[in-house]
Amino acid sequence: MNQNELFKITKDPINIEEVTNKVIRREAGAITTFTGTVREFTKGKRTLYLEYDAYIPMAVKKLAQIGQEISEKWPDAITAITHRIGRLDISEIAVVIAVSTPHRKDAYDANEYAIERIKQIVPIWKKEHWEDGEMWIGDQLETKRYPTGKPEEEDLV
Amino acid sequence: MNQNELFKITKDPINIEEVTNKVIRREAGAITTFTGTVREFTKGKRTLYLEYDAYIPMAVKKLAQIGQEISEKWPDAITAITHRIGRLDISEIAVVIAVSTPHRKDAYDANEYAIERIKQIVPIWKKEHWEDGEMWIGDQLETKRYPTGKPEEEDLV
Amino acid sequence: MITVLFFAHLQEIAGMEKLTLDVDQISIKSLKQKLKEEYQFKNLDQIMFAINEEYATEDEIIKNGDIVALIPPVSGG
Amino acid sequence: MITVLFFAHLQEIAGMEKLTLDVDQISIKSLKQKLKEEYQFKNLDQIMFAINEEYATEDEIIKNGDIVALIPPVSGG
Repeated sequence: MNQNELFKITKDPINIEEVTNKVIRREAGAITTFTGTVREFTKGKRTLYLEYDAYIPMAVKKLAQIGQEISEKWPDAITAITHRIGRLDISEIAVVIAVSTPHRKDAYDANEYAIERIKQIVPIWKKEHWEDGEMWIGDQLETKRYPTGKPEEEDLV
Repeated sequence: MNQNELFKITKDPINIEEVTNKVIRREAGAITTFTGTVREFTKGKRTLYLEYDAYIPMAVKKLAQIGQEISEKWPDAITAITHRIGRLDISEIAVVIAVSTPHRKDAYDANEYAIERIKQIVPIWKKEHWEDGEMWIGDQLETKRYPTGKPEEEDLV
Repeated sequence: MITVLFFAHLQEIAGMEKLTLDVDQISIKSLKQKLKEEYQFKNLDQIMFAINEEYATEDEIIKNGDIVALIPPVSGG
Repeated sequence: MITVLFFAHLQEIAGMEKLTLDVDQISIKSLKQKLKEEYQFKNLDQIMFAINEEYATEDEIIKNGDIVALIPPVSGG
């Protein structure tokens, strides 16, 4: 298994099985896989499609850093993460995180840790496209929005 | 989607993607998939292969009941579970549980609930085959073992 | 007539997958006693019972045509 | 010479993916000031900076040949 391939940014559709298979091994009895898809409605607002942008080399490094952090917190865990960029339609897969561990509890905890960290440190951005506009979503809590597609006056001052 | 196919006992290898795809939908942004594989070593003892037996119609009913319990606890969750029976070699997949929810926290919690419940109420049994013997594993904590392949005198009294 | 199903190690002890009993109705408790006295089961303390694919308690009555299953502690997953 | 990369809405504001600055060395803080004064960026308060693909603090010095990136709050996953 090529270590480099455990952490990947891709423009192509993501195969859940392929990412999961990277972490299956004789010593591991439990694998959790998180699949993030494009949801149609967020707080009642209908999304038409999303666009993801990334600072690719740094994003790959940060994904690998998350894998490293997981290995330190859960020594027997192996992590693989693939994140897609470009245009994604409703229900398409944006991210797949697979974590294998000898015992199941760790696999759930480590996987949840991975998605939280992705939303904190990995330089990937999404732009929501709605029927009535588009905006780059500004942070993990989705509280920072730019309804006109660019920062408002208050954000620029 | 055929409701019956959400909960399945099969003699054939399980495809992770196929089970996961059953729960992907426009309203769901998060899917967690748990994959249980045959681990080579348990408490230092080497497993050669496993054999799973099930009371198939009741097992399917109990899997569906777990799906129902999840729908009650997490109203927007959809669950699919496939469990394999028969002979399984090391690293082969015994069970795949997929849960989709609008938000990710629920997907982790509901999935973990499902595996815990499987180990409590679903009539499926595994027999471990080691180099020096075999035994039906007696309960979820794996504390109840029959080293000679059948219950000991003390279990029969 | 009732049908009794065996799984896992109980199937190995019984040497069969199922047993047909020519009784019209019997409680789980009495069936348990019968299995211990007339068959090879010395201890059924940890064994749950199901009637027609649902877990049943000791005092439930199995009726003619029912399918009963002996459910040892499960170990799926 | 240093290279400055823009992503997401900053790329749209800048109207370009990158900028080359003919400076030998400059702190993140000074670069920020320069971007505000000489380019279209009015507010960079929420923006993190990375030097050669690692997050950097305000007082770190960008050197000749370094690649700097402006990192708005991320929203992957």
